[in-house]
Amino acid sequence: MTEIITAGIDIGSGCVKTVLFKVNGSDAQWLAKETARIRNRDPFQLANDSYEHALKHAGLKRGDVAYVASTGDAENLKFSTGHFYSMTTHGRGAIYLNPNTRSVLDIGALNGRAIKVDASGKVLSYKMTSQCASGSGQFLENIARYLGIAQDEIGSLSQQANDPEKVSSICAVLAETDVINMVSRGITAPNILKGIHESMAVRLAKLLKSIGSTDGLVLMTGGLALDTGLVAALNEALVKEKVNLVAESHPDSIYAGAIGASLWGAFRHEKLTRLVKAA
Amino acid sequence: MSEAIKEKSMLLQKDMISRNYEAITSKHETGRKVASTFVPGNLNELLMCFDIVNNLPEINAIQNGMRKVSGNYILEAEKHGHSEDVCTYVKADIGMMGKGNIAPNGKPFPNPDVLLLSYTGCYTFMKWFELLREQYKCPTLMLHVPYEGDGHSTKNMRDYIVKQLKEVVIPGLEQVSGVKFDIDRLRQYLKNSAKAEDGLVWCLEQGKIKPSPIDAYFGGVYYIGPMFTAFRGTPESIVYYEELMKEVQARIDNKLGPVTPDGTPFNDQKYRLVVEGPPNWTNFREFWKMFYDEGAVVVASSYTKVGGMYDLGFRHDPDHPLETLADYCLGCYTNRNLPTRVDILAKYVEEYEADGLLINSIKSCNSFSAGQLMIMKEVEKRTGKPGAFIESDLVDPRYFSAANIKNRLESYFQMIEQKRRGTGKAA
Amino acid sequence: MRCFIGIDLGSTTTKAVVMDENTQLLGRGITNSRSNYDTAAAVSKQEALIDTRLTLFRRGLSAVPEVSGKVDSILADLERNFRHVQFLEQLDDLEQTCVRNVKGPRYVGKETGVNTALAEVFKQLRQSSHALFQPGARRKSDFFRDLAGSDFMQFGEPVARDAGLPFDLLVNVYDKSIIEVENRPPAGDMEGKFLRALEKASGSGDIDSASVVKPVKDALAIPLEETYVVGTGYGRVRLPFPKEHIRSEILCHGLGAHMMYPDTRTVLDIGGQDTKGIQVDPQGIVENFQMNDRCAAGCGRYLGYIADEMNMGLHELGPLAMKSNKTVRINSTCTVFAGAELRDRLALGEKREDILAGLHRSIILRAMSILSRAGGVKDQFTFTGGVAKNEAAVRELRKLIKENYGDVTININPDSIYTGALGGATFAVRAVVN
Amino acid sequence: MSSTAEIMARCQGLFEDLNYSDARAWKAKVPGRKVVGFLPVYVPLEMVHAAGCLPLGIFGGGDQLEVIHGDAYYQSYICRIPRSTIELGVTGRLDFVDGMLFPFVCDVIRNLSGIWKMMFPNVWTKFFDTPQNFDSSIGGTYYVHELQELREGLENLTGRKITDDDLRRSIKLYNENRRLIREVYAFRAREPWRAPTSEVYVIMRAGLMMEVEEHNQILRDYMDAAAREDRPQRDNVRVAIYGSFCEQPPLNLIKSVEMAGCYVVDDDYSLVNRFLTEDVPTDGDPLAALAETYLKHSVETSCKYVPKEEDKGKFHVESVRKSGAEGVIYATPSFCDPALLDRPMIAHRLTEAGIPHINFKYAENSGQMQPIREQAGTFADSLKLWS
Ligand SMILES: Nc1ncnc2c1ncn2[C@@H]1O[C@H](COP(=O)(O)OP(=O)(O)O)[C@@H](O)[C@H]1O
Ligand SMILES: Nc1ncnc2c1ncn2[C@@H]1O[C@H](COP(=O)(O)OP(=O)(O)O)[C@@H](O)[C@H]1O
Ligand code: SF4
Ligand code: SF4
Ligand code: SF4
Repeated sequence: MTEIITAGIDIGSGCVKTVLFKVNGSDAQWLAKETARIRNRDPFQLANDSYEHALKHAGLKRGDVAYVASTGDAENLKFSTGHFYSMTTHGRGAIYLNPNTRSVLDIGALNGRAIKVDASGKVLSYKMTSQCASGSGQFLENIARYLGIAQDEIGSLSQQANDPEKVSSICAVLAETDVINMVSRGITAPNILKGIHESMAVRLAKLLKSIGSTDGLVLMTGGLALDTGLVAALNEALVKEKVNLVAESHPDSIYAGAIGASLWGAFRHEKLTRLVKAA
Repeated sequence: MSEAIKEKSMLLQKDMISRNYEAITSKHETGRKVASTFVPGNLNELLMCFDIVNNLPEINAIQNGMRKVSGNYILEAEKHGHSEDVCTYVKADIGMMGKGNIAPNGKPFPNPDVLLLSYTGCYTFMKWFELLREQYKCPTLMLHVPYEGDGHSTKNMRDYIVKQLKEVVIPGLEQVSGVKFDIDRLRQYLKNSAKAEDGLVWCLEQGKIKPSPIDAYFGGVYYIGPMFTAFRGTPESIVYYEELMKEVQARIDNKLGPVTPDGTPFNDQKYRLVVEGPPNWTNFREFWKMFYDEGAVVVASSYTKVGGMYDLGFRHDPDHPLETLADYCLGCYTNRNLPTRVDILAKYVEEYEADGLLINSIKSCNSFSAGQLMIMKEVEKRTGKPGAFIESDLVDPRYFSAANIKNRLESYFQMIEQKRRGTGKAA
Repeated sequence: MRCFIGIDLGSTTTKAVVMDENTQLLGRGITNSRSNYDTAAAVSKQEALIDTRLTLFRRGLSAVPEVSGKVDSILADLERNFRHVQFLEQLDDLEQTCVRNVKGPRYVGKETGVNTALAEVFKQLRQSSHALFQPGARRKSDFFRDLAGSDFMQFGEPVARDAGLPFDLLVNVYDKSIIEVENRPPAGDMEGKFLRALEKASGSGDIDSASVVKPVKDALAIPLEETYVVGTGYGRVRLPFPKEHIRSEILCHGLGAHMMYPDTRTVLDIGGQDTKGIQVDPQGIVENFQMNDRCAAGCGRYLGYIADEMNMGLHELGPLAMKSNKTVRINSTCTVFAGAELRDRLALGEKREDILAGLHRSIILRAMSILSRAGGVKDQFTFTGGVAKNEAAVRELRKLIKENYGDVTININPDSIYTGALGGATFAVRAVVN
Repeated sequence: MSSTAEIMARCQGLFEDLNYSDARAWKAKVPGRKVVGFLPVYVPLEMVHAAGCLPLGIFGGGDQLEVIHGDAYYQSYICRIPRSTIELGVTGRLDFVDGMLFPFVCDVIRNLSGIWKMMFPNVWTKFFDTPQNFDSSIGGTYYVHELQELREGLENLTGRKITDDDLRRSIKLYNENRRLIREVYAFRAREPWRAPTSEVYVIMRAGLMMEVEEHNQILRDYMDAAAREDRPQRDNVRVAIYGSFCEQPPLNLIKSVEMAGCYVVDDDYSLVNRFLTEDVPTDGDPLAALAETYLKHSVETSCKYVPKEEDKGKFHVESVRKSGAEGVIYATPSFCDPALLDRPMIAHRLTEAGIPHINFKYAENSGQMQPIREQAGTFADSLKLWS
């Protein structure tokens, strides 16, 4: 076994995430991590800059990296060695972050994904939410802004709710109007947020069930993993569903895709080297 | 519908339904066989010939919708891989199984002994029973009823159905039940049917009177109950329709409108509507209220014809028992092609002197819904009366948006009102 | 004098129109509905009454020989100054609210820093406000939220950077406070504000105070009596009026369009979250209508998302799209996914203006379907609602109408956003006068 | 001998042409010629051919048609194909079509036949029902009569009789067509890099818009050319796509799936030319032959009843084995009841057979391919990394 350096770059719709790993067989050491919000910038340029940044931080040069693995919307990233698709990488990344993970919920700005994995990070089944943006991260973000609440406050506020208000509309746009109505009826922000969390949680629980997840740990990855209110609402929904699933988050959840890419990159690199040797 | 005020006919019907559920859920004690089958094209008289009890999954879905449990059943089915896009009757049924398959009387549903797939007017029925068959692994008898694509049935279609009845359905039912088929028994039941059918038609036609003594949609779903379900051909259904006729006659004599769930007669009828499409069940009362609060009464509807178009003259005919069953299946409302549906609705608007056609378009139901916008256009064109279009679902509460429907209904009624007053003097 | 008021409580904006008993239009007012509905109704009404005063001033001034030929500019000055006074007042309120909101765990230890930064930002805001209300200045929006907001972001970022503070802290305190401020109707005392504005305007030299002050004061003295108010629009059920004062928005739009263009037969209204196609008869009576169903794809808010995504004002989208001469085909019109679609296309190397043109076309295509569903387009055709202000949308609409329905007179009124309110006010007059 | 590029140019041109110029030209060439359109999934094309008409496949408007009027006829929760078909009609693109056949697929297409009757009263419009009873004496008898009705309808349209010999000749040509198509499919399953599905699909679609004789030649030429050309083999996985038998996905979707690392080695796209899996006998009564082949040797698809529970999905499992697919993508049009109601049952059967599968939905005008690439890509990843 030789020691190699691999990079994982995850271009999402909201941010670019970059990590560097030193991998030796099954041993992986995390060297650097970077996030950059895209905010109307060119994501590929941003990925390039982030990558440079991460290398500098780790004291490495481009030439030191054996495999640059991209994931997310990065099939066209010029300097990547190979591309893995999001659900492949989120599964692996989640296992790295918490080896007990059996299902992954990746909730980004627009799409939600549920992935069932085994202990090695192998994807057993998965499903993405549909083309309609109801219950997406973007929607929550809009509402929070409207309510004047910062993203990192959402979670704790939601958990202060005493009488969550149901959001009835399916459409994210009409739901916004619902929420505006609620404000004018004097419903408090915690109750509104919790209401949204609950409706999202029901959908997510359904998504989990549809991929056949019935027990074990669900690791939340992606941008909304840090929303403690959503995690709490999801756990309540799972209890109500009487399934033996527990949802958790991880402080580095947002990197799951990039981590997974980096680690699969190492796996692939090794396989390729073996093939070359054999040839 | 617990606190609703009930008339005698409604109590009779309620009793019939609960006795049927009793019969179904007690099949292990009584040893009777149970068939699942559908409303449109149901062969109740035939099942009776084999002493088979009739369980109708659509009716269960309706019951669950009204009891507000269908939403959960649908979610349950979706969790098991059913798409959000498909018919919610199917999902409510499958989901109910997933949740223990409890009948409205609180007892568990027994597995059916036979699935009688006599499907007419809707393609989904076929898939529905393929799905149930996968669960129950019980014998499934398919009766394919061809669609009247050219607006009429043909001899070939009729022969095809009769042949299936003779060679597939009847032998199949004999085998399941162990009872030998007796065509004279069938004739007797068909005679009962025809009598009850006369009663139903008479009641529905009273919508022509002003004020209308019936509501042919919200009330109509009760009036058709026995005829469309497990009671066609029974003596009880004759009694039911006699009672119903008496009630309607009494209202006519006193110039009263139909009784609303609040228990008051609905006399102040400002708008007369013809309605196309099934109702929403999850919010049935709220939905109805939106109409009578605004003074709108439904004088004719197509939904009350899904289980047979008796008002156009068809009656079960004891002299041609199998042929009459074939004709019955072919003639159900949704088995008629779109031009025929337009003819029927336009005729209703005219004969019942309605202010216009209202379409309640059901997300679930392609059989009804695909083409309804064309139907509306055509009926408007033919009758010169304005149409309106609302959207909801049968048993999926997620698709009932009260504000949206109310908005459209109000706009529609205000529009009719404004038009009536002629120049824009309306306020 | 007797005033008849129509209020259209839309999903994004609330509009009010004031009429006299002869259905002569006196004033219009608009505000955004992103606040409590009672407030939105009150604010728009107040705005319409302010506008009514301006109309009355005009009437008064037109009788003054000394100012003949100068009335327009005098009124414009007066209004600008009035708006500026109002703006500064709200800015003060916003600053105080912001300061009050600097609390909670996120600000611990940073209070002074944030407060200093806020003071600096507001100083700059006040300064820049002069430019905003200069004669001929183009404002991004009519609403305080948008005006103050975009400048706040613009000034805030460098200020925060210089102070070594995370910019998010400032954004957050702004987001919190703007709602509170929006939910407080601007203080009354219109007369006082007009007088101050008058002083300011005459201070600037080009107003002959003696001949102007008296007619203005006279006009201010006329009592405006709210004789009858009719409410309509999406939020109408929540309006603080009895049921008989409420009309369906469809009827109001039909009648409003008829009031503007008596020969109108087909009306298209694209609002924030719904699109309506309406047919009216020669009396303005609605004959048929269709609106979008439970999905808000392709409505006005769609453009709002796009504008946010591109960091642009709503007013700027149309002009940019007009620069395109190649249209990119966009098929998904989910409002929320609009941003993603935009990014997707940018990533594929398409030009911003071409994508924008495609997005505008897809909105109009949807509207065309609704029109088709409502029975097609008849002569004359009137386009109303907020999106009618967007020239790129209008261009596509004209093209498609011509292709599908031939030569049809197309009416687009710069004030078409008030159509519903206008219809409402007309109903109000009819309720009392007839 | 033509190259694949030349063949593709011809087929692509037909496939993209929403004005059907080729079919128009065919009709104009000989006075009195008639064109008969048909919708998915199955109609006996040999009957139309025997009548001397051009059977023209009308499979929706794809992603290039701007649908304005079509939407006026359909609610948002109904699939796309009927609305784009109406758009084609309303905009005059089908004004040269003399007859329209609406096969038994589902209630949407069924009702569309009624709309067509009302909208275009001068077009001969027929709802064509196929039996769901597969007993020769019951369903067969019924079907022979239906075929006879179809024959008479066509005779009425053209004003000339269709003899049994006419029919036999046409059946022969279509037997040849089906045989060649089976060969192309087998060729692709063997060497998918030589015959990418984005090409095969277009050839099949174009074939439904030209005379069968020309299509037969094209199929032969394509196999020759593709076998000769050197195309790089990629490290892709082999998948079968099912569920797409009616409304067709945009070509971009097929390309996206291939780009995401999948070779498509079997599919149920535009099924009509593979609906009958064996040759139709050319001796005896041709109607009986057509009927019997339909009853006994036709594919399993969501619009056909499967009489025995244990047979459900068997066809799919066998096709997967035969084509050597490693997994199944069940890709359905949104709001397609037949395909979506079948989905759980087929999924169970695939799972029982140990065949990995995923599903997603599309519309004929889907624009966003990112989620498609992601799902297909993850599927490819997972087959590559772990199987
Ligand atoms: N602390 C947080 N609490 C709640 N939501 C958050 C938080 N941080 C990020 N988000 C949300 O996460 C989303 C972005 O997540 P990400 O997984 O990066 O998505 P993508 O991969 O699509 O870019 C945004 O919608 C953002 O609003
Ligand atoms: N100046 C403008 N330029 C372009 N679009 C505008 C402008 N003003 C408003 N809009 C559009 O109009 C929409 C609001 O229209 P409006 O008729 O007020 O809707 P509602 O009645 O639902 O509030 C906004 O979502 C926006 O897209
Ligand atoms: S319902 Fe709303 S969120 Fe869904 S597609 Fe339509 S606009 Fe988008
Ligand atoms: S589609 Fe309609 S007719 Fe068919 S089963 Fe569903 S609700 Fe009944
Ligand atoms: S796509 Fe599906 S639902 Fe639509 S017409 Fe075809 S078979 Fe029917």
